[in-house]
Amino acid sequence: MFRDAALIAGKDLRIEFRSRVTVNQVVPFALVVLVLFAFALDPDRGTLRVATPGLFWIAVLFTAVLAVQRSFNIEVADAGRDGLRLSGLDPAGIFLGKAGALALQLLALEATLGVGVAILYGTASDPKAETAGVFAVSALLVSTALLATIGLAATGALYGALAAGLRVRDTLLPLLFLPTVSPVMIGATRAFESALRSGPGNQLHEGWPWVGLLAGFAGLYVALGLLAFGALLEEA
Amino acid sequence: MFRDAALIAGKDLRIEFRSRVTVNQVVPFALVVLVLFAFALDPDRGTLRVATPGLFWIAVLFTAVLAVQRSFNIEVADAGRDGLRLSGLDPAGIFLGKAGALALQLLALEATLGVGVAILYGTASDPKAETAGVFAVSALLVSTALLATIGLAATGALYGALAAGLRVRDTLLPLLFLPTVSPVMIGATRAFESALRSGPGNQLHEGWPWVGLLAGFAGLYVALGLLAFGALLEEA
Amino acid sequence: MKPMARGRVGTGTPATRVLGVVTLAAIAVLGLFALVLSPADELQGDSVRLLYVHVPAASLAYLSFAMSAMASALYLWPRTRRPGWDRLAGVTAEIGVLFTGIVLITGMLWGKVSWGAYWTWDARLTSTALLFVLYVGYLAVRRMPAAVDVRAKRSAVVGLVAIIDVPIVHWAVDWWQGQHPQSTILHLHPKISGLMAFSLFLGFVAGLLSFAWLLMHRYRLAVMEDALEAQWLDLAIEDRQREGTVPAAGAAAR
Amino acid sequence: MHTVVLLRSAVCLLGRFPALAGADLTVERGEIVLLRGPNGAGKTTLLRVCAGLVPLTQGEAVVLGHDLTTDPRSVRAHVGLVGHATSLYDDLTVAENVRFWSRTVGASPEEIDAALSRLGLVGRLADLTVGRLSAGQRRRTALAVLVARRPELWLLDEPHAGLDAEARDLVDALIAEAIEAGATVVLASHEHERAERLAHRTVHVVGGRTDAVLEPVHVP
Amino acid sequence: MHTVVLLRSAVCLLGRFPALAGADLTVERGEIVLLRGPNGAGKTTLLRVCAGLVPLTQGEAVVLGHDLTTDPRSVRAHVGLVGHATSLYDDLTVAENVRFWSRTVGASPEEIDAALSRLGLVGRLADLTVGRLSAGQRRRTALAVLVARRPELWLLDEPHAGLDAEARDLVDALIAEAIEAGATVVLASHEHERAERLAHRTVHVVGGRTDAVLEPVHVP
Ligand code: HEM
Ligand SMILES: Nc1ncnc2c1ncn2[C@@H]1O[C@H](COP(=O)(O)OP(=O)(O)OP(=O)(O)O)[C@@H](O)[C@H]1O
Ligand SMILES: Nc1ncnc2c1ncn2[C@@H]1O[C@H](COP(=O)(O)OP(=O)(O)OP(=O)(O)O)[C@@H](O)[C@H]1O
Ligand SMILES: [Mg+2]
Ligand SMILES: [Mg+2]
Repeated sequence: MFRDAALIAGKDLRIEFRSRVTVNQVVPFALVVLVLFAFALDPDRGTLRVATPGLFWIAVLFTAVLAVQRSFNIEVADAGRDGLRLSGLDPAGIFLGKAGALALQLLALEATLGVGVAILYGTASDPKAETAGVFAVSALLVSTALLATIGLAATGALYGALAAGLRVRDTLLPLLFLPTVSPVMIGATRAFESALRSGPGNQLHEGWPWVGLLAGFAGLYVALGLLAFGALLEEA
Repeated sequence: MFRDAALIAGKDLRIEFRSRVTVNQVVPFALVVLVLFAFALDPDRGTLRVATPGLFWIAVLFTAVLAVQRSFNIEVADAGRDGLRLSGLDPAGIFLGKAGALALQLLALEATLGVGVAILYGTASDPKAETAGVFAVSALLVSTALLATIGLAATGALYGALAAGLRVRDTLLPLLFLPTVSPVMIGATRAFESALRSGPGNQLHEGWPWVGLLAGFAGLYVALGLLAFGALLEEA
Repeated sequence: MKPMARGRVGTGTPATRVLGVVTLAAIAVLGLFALVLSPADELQGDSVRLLYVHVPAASLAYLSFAMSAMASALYLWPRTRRPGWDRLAGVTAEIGVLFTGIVLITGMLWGKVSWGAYWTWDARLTSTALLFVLYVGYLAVRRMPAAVDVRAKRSAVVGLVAIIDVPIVHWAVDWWQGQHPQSTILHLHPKISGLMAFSLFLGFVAGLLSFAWLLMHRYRLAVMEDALEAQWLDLAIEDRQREGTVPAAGAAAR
Repeated sequence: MHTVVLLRSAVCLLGRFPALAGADLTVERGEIVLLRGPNGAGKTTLLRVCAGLVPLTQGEAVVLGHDLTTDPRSVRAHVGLVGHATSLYDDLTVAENVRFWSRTVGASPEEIDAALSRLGLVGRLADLTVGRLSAGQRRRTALAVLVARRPELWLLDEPHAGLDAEARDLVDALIAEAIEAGATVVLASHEHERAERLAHRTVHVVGGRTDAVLEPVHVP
Repeated sequence: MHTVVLLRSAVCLLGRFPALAGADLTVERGEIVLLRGPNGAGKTTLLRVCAGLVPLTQGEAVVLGHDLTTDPRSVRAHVGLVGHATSLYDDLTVAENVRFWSRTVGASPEEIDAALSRLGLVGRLADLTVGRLSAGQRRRTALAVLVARRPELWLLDEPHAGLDAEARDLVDALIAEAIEAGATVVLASHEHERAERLAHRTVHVVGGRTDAVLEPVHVP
């Protein structure tokens, strides 16, 4: 199973490396989204400052949709998913591979985006870091990002495979994907808030329950994916 | 030219009618986007109320991307755009047709979304309407929506044709489209704000200059489309 | 696919007809109690009467989705795989969406009356909205054309995904609100008078009855659809086989 | 105008690869010219150049009296190309597709119906969305579009591929009729026996170059 | 296991259309069976059913000893299908594609290189991304995957289409070798002369049904 996963992930990353789509287009897209938000809720109301974590994650969500679309559009090139189904690869392995490659790309994306946010919205200059040890803060941030990403990737791989069979995939995917992952966004947003924003009723430790939630989400959907991916690969 | 436009638009709308993609998936997607924002900026900070117009237009923008993707994915089915290029149709006509069909779908979408916003974010119960005549307000709203939509559709058709040639279209399109139409979003947002939100320094008449901006944008991109579409249809 | 429903014209049976009558009666009684007998609430006045529809509807929505998820799981499990489970999953999901819609509408009306806004981003409201969207998506997937069992498997997976999401969303949203305490619903909890309690109880009864009634009819309908499918299939196969004798595709011309 | 296609030392870069490297081709009105050659020789590219779909990098190309380097667009409406891939809308039915693609050049409803029935796309098939067609039925639909459009220059890339025996003969008949009607046909094919029986003249394409081999022209 | 494919009164619904309407097919190990029939008869569907890609609506199907209705998945790894469309990644090179698709069944690097060179996919071509290939080169790549995978059951849907003369002969040779190596071949084709020269037995497919016509088996 893991051998298969490695095979698939390697292939996906090679294609990404070849075509540079994520690097050249998906990441810039995410930045565009951020800027758009900046316009939409115009800064002078201080909205941005307050809502930064939420905006960060919403940007990640939308970008994840693109990444998933891309990841499965390469699979339905010509003969649809016949290739994968005749490949003799373990569906669970395929799932892990696709999700893994997705997760890596999303992580790269979040890193870039994080920098972008820090610069655009100037969250970097937050006193919180000083008050409650840089380490504690970054620990919370990193574990949040990691678990959230796993959740997103797993869900994305599941729905990507489902939608890939259908001609309406480009519209169906976001419709299914976004509501499902909304808990991820809530959890990650709250965790980031309690990590980044000072103020009473917003202590660092309050972030960890949310991390727990994210872990639960990720665990459940990875498990479901391992079990159910085969069924989704079937002919549409 | 207009005969060609009618031919194309008719075809697009027929396909939409056949597959019901916009109705069944794009519109729900837009609503999902709204709900997501509600999560991202949590309500008790009053952010939502403040930012409603901006969020409405952001949602429209993202949904427009989906609509454009869909509208050109049907063109690149198998032999790419060879068909259109051999069709002998006037490129300007093709442009008008695609843009027209897009505009119609977007308008339908905005109507739905408008209702959704009014309910979800409770803009409906805004005193403004009373203070400054319902008619004046709705006039501003409608003309804003109309012009903004034309601008979006024109830009969408342009970039759609451009991206349609490339295998990376799903990721390239939003990257090009969203920044270009950000003026539309700003203009429309401001116009809506001055239409919907009371308060000093925010009079109704202040909305109209923005409408002017939108008109300019729409005009420019329609003109550009009429001139440049042929070039974009050429081999990518 | 068994041609059991062959010849039958309706989805009604004596049983369901009785059930239907009882249901209508219960609804009537509920109307009587809810609108006439039960007192108006001192806090909310007459709007409180929505409660008798609102709350039962919500509980029944939950029930339906739970059933749908269970049926999906049973279908996915190879041992227990029967077309019936797929049917049940679809039917209950539809009913669940219906009830959720009722909750939303009554809730929004109620909110308009007592909060002055159709919608606030209260925990429960939000989670309900998401529930609604999730299952609309599920139904969308069910509509996607495919071979019967393929579609069944596919939608079963989506059904499970959805149900997993429900409690998570609930927690998430509740905690979230918990962090910024601002309860809209709790303060609307008056001490319910006996008569109101009874009306609410009636509401549950009526709801449950109508649920059962809907379920039976809708399920039979699904069965009959499949049966018709079976009959139709035979004809279609004959047509297809005849293609040979009438020279196929090409020669139809000339 | 007597010479329909005139390519002189045409060079065509696809990406960075010269798919055509100095190809010459002259086709007179009313001719049936067969392009044959190994895979990757440049036949498809040559046909797409003639259709004005791919710009030349070097050399000159005149088709139907229009210079392709200056105005390819005025050529395209008069050219019909049936290639490896077909440009049909999967969500529209066969009839709707043929109608749409031939209306663009102003074909009459009668012509369209005639084309459909000629290709045997009647009854169930006519109302089937193209996405559901079998390989051969798809090719038939593409050919029906061609017939309904009645272009002056037919460019056929392996027109027989995927068609059943009877439809293959039909294609030959259609080509003959097109010639009758004053059209010109250039086709690429790997089924030599059949194709050479059909063609007046064979042009060998190898490595992006052409060397015309004159053969006894059995004029129709 | 002696009988490789066993279909009994197989009915297969595509959408709401019975593409197969009671098809029977029996193929013994080592046979070359040709499916022929008009466009839309159901040949492709039949092949896809044998590959376990399309579920049956009625009837029974046993392939390579596995019941397709219960576990299609265990069949798939052992069949090789080359259809109208090829499942190759446009962004990967020819070599990378063949390597990926055959590694999944554990082919050795030697086998892979052998397959590539056998199909003439060497030098420039091997490192060309598949998206840039010509029609025939694409088919060759798909065949190379097949050769490298060495499946027990070859399902070929119009294997000669789009290939040049030399490659056509190569296909015949490959099929013969596959039989030597103990594989079984079912192919659908419209090029009857060639295909029937190749096949041991022809099965006529019409209107979703099959009627096997035994012909003198000229064993290789
Ligand atoms: C769109 C608006 C609303 C939605 C979506 C909504 C949703 C729900 C749901 C899902 C439940 C069931 C909770 C459970 O059993 O776990 C519920 C219960 C209830 N709702 Fe609403 N509601 C809305 C508006 C309101 C309003 C405006 C009021 C009163 C002013 C209200 C009062 C109640 C009460 C009293 C209960 C039962 C007590 C309880 O279960 O906590 N709801 N609502
Ligand atoms: N972007 C590219 N980069 C490199 N080579 C390319 C590119 N695009 C096309 N080619 C090459 O150009 C040639 C295209 O030839 P063409 O498709 O006309 O062949 P053909 O004669 O039609 O072959 P077939 O008989 O297989 O259809 C092929 O050899 C292909 O490898
Ligand atoms: N969703 C659908 N609805 C109706 N008919 C369908 C659908 N899908 C496929 N068909 C029909 O089923 C048949 C599929 O046959 P198949 O593709 O196996 O034909 P084939 O024998 O391979 O033909 P060809 O020689 O053209 O490849 C076609 O007649 C097609 O019209
Ligand atoms: Mg070619
Ligand atoms: Mg076929």
